[in-house]
Amino acid sequence: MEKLSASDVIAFLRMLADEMPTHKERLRELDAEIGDGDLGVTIAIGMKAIRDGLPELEGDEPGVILARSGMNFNREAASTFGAIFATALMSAGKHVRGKAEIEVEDLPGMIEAAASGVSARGGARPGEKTILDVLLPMAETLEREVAEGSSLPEAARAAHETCLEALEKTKEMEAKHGRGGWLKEKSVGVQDPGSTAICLMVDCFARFVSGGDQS
Amino acid sequence: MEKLSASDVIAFLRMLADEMPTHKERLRELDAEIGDGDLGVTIAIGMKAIRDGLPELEGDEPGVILARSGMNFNREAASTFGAIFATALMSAGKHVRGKAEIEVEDLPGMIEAAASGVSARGGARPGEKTILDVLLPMAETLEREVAEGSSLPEAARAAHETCLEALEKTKEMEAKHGRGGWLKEKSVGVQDPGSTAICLMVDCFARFVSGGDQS
Amino acid sequence: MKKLINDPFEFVDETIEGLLLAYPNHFERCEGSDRALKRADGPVEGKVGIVTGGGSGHIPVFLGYVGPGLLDAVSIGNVFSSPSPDDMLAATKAADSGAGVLHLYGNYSGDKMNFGMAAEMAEMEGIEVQTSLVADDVVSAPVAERDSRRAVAGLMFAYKVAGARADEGASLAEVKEAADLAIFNTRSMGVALSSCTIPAAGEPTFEIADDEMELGMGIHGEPGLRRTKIMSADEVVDEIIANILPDLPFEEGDEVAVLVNGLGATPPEELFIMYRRVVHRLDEAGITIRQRYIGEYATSMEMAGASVSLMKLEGDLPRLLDAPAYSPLLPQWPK
Amino acid sequence: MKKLINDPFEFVDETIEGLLLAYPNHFERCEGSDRALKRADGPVEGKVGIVTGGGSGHIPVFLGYVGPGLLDAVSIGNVFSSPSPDDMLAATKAADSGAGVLHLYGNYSGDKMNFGMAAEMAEMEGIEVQTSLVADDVVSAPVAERDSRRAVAGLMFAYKVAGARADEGASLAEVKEAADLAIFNTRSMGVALSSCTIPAAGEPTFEIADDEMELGMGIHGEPGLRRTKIMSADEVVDEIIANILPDLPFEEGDEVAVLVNGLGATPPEELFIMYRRVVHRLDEAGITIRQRYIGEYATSMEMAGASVSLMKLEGDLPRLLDAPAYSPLLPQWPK
Ligand SMILES: Nc1ncnc2c1ncn2[C@@H]1O[C@H](COP(=O)(O)OP(=O)(O)O)[C@@H](O)[C@H]1O
Ligand SMILES: Nc1ncnc2c1ncn2[C@@H]1O[C@H](COP(=O)(O)OP(=O)(O)O)[C@@H](O)[C@H]1O
Ligand SMILES: [Mg+2]
Ligand SMILES: [Mg+2]
Ligand SMILES: [Mg+2]
Ligand SMILES: [Mg+2]
Repeated sequence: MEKLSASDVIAFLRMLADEMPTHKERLRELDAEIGDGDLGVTIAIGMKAIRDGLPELEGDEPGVILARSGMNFNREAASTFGAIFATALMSAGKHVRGKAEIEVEDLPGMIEAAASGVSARGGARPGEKTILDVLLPMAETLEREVAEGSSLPEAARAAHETCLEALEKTKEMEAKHGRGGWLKEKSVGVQDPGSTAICLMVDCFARFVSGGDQS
Repeated sequence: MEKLSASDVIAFLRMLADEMPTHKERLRELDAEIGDGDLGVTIAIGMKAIRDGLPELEGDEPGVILARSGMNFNREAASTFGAIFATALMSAGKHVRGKAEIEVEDLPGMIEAAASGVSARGGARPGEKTILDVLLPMAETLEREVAEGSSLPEAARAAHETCLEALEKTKEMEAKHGRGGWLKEKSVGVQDPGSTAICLMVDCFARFVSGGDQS
Repeated sequence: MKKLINDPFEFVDETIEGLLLAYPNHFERCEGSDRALKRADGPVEGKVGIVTGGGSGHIPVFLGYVGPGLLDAVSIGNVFSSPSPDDMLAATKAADSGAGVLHLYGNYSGDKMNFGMAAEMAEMEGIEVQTSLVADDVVSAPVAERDSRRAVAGLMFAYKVAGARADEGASLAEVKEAADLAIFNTRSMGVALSSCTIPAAGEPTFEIADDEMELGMGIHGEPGLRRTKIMSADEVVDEIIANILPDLPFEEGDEVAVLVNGLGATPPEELFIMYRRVVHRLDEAGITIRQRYIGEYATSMEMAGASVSLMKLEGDLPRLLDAPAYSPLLPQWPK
Repeated sequence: MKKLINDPFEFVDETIEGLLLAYPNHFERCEGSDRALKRADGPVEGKVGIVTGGGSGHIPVFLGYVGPGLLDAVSIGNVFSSPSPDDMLAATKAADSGAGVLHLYGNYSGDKMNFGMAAEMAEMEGIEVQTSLVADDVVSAPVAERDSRRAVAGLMFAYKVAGARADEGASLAEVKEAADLAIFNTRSMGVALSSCTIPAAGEPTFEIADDEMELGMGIHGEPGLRRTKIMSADEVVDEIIANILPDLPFEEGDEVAVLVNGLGATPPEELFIMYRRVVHRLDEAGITIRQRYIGEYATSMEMAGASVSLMKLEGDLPRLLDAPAYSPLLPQWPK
């Protein structure tokens, strides 16, 4: 797959919505360790909301589909993650406003837009154990991949690899935001639950654009 | 020991009050199975109340010491067992009113008096899984022992043996009173907690009058 | 033992100490007893006194029902054990203003025997005493043996009704009549999901697997109807309603008051989920809910579980339920 | 999971259904939202509206504080998760009678972000919105970082005070000022003995051994100060008081209101035992208790544990605490 049409975006979101709830228990556990244990439930409910909202988005352009799906997630599963994730999707969607297809060249800007939206919404800066810590490295990787002329599947897989490495680094970070922030140094050692969810999504995206489940 | 003077009765009650709380857990368990699990605590608190009341009873006659001790038990550990046990001690005490010493010949009448007091207080009849089911057989045994000219230690040991046999028989009985009564046939199989407590007391008495711990 | 306590044998006395420190204008000790409390403004001249009592571990039962429009004095036993006749007598004297005293308590043999002795003593001292026993738990005995049933959360209805009737200046016989009507018209059944622990016993009263519940269990952990795998809230309510309705019976066209009572650990959210189903079931049966109480009105320490009680509303009962009453240990009366 | 529920994903909606069936004269849905409730008699003409909201699982927090003398509308999230901006907006509109709306809620990032979006939208629709955040838990951050502290049971004081001030006809700025004074003067700390379970998660949020407790745990099971062997009630209170007093600080001669709050499974008896010790400690410190609240004012489902909150009484606070207020989900206000 070299470009994502509106119906590709819908197909991807459907795949994502089917897959993510299977990680509910893992996300619950991570969030229970340094938060309140609701992230698994949030993902399960929010992804169902995205799925339920897709039929109504049939006919919209890719950016709108992403933005609306983010709002759908947070409407049913509002939460810190919900607000952050909705903001990310809305910012990414805005970045491709008016376009009928998403191309590999759009990806770096979309992720950068998501990152700055998230930062504006929640006030987080890099190194504070939030999803920013996977978004920003991915944006860099994607920029390099595009500069090197990589295909969409190649770029997506590279982004996923970066995401995993970045996720690993969140373990050593001390949380400053949300519930983890009350833990201070005790939050060190556990990988960031929200970033874990993002990595699982990027993995799903990489497999989607590679045209099959090759995980 | 052939007779119990007032100070013997006090010494016995002190031994009883020291010993009975060691059976707290066993009595709790039995009562939890067919009741509410408080009998162990009741015995522990009630026996402490008996012990604490003994100094004030110094100088009283045996019957008064018994009756007052029953009231002391139920003042601090009121309960079904408390009311029944206080009634038993008051009735037995009344039976030897005015006597300076308790002799073996007094025992059958004391236990009979206790049994009829208990029956009047709680309305139980033989075979209904209450302490009546150990008191009545003991009264019979004691009568026979006295007729046969047994010594006080002999009679007490015989009473204890009867008590154990009678206790065993309470297993097969269906409770009709107190909390066990709500269990109906489900109360069958478990020995009566209150009768268990009585047996432990009679054992203590038999050892006391035999002049030492020979259990 | 997951408890915030000190010496378990001081549990009851420290509770009373805290209560008296908290509400010195509401509660006072009764003369001559450490285990009996009265309304600080009682006895109320000319009013029939109402006395209750029972084992500790059920707050707001029993002492939480002392107050204006409710009861006058209470005697307090050890956890799950009867108070002593002395304490009951002290409460009875403290409640009496000359108009006589109603002993209103749950049908438990220990309480009955000890209250019986106290009533005899009170009468010897010239106080007229009548007795009404609450016996609302339908699973504890068949309806033909209603007299041997135990009391659970239905106590609340009896207290509220008797207290209001006494407040109206009714005679002892009239107060007892109102209490007896409330008692006769009330039926309850509960379910337990976990055990409670008597502090001084130190061990849970019963064992129950993580996926089990016991239908019909009493508020001291007395075994109930049957042990089953955990059922859904709707299934539990359906079974409770199926047991309660035919027992009185409650019939199409009846008006009732409903009490959905939490035993301790069960959160209010779950009580509302249950109440929802009660409404659906009673709607189907053509029974109208006139008043509802949802919350903790009779607990069993930290037991998880709940009970449903229905009182059929006849005669004075609606008026008496709605009469003003106050105790700092109760939920706000629904308007 | 020891719960009386049906489909765990229907937990919140069935709770709301039950609540609306129970108190139709008290609660109404806000227009356009299934997850926002308002006073049935609101908005009150000319009165500043007060809106709160947050995750489910804490009854009476949050929805139980809607009522006369209290709050006007509430938005309701999933268990332990923020409500959505749409629901918050619906509540804000339903609370507004033209005098503006105070958003008064706990300092949690999810709620803050979502309420932030709702406030923006409300302002675009011409509703004046101010925000006050409750942040009373002293162990969640040092006093220098008070802005990042989380809210626990101290919410009650802020609600009661703000509600009473709005009832007096105060302006939005004045209501916010009263709420902020209550918030500034309130300090809390809790202890957890057992976990709660989010119904849809199905597993307890944290593991804790049978003989352990966690000092300073938050009301969602957020890790606290330290894990220890179970301490006696007196020791726990002593440690809480030692953490709270210097934080404001509360000093000799101060007058305070005290809240001893049960988290769910801890029985009232234990709260009174704790309150007893609070009185002893404050007596020693020369601090006078003017009003006390003992019961379940903010829960964490079936968590065992309790918290102690102190609010220093200054200015209008005593008057506002004593003002009339009503909600069927709260304990009776102590007199
Ligand atoms: N300010 C922030 N900016 C970006 N991401 C954040 C921020 N705060 C929290 N997060 C992310 O949200 C995740 C927690 O989400 P969630 O469980 O919904 O939070 P909570 O239950 O504490 O409201 C964290 O693991 C983190 O990745
Ligand atoms: N009517 C009765 N007559 C004699 N003994 C009785 C009677 N009812 C109960 N008991 C005795 O009391 C014991 C239970 O005592 P206790 O635990 O105090 O009762 P509860 O906790 O049910 O009030 C029973 O095992 C039985 O031996
Ligand atoms: Mg979380
Ligand atoms: Mg018992
Ligand atoms: Mg008992
Ligand atoms: Mg959360």
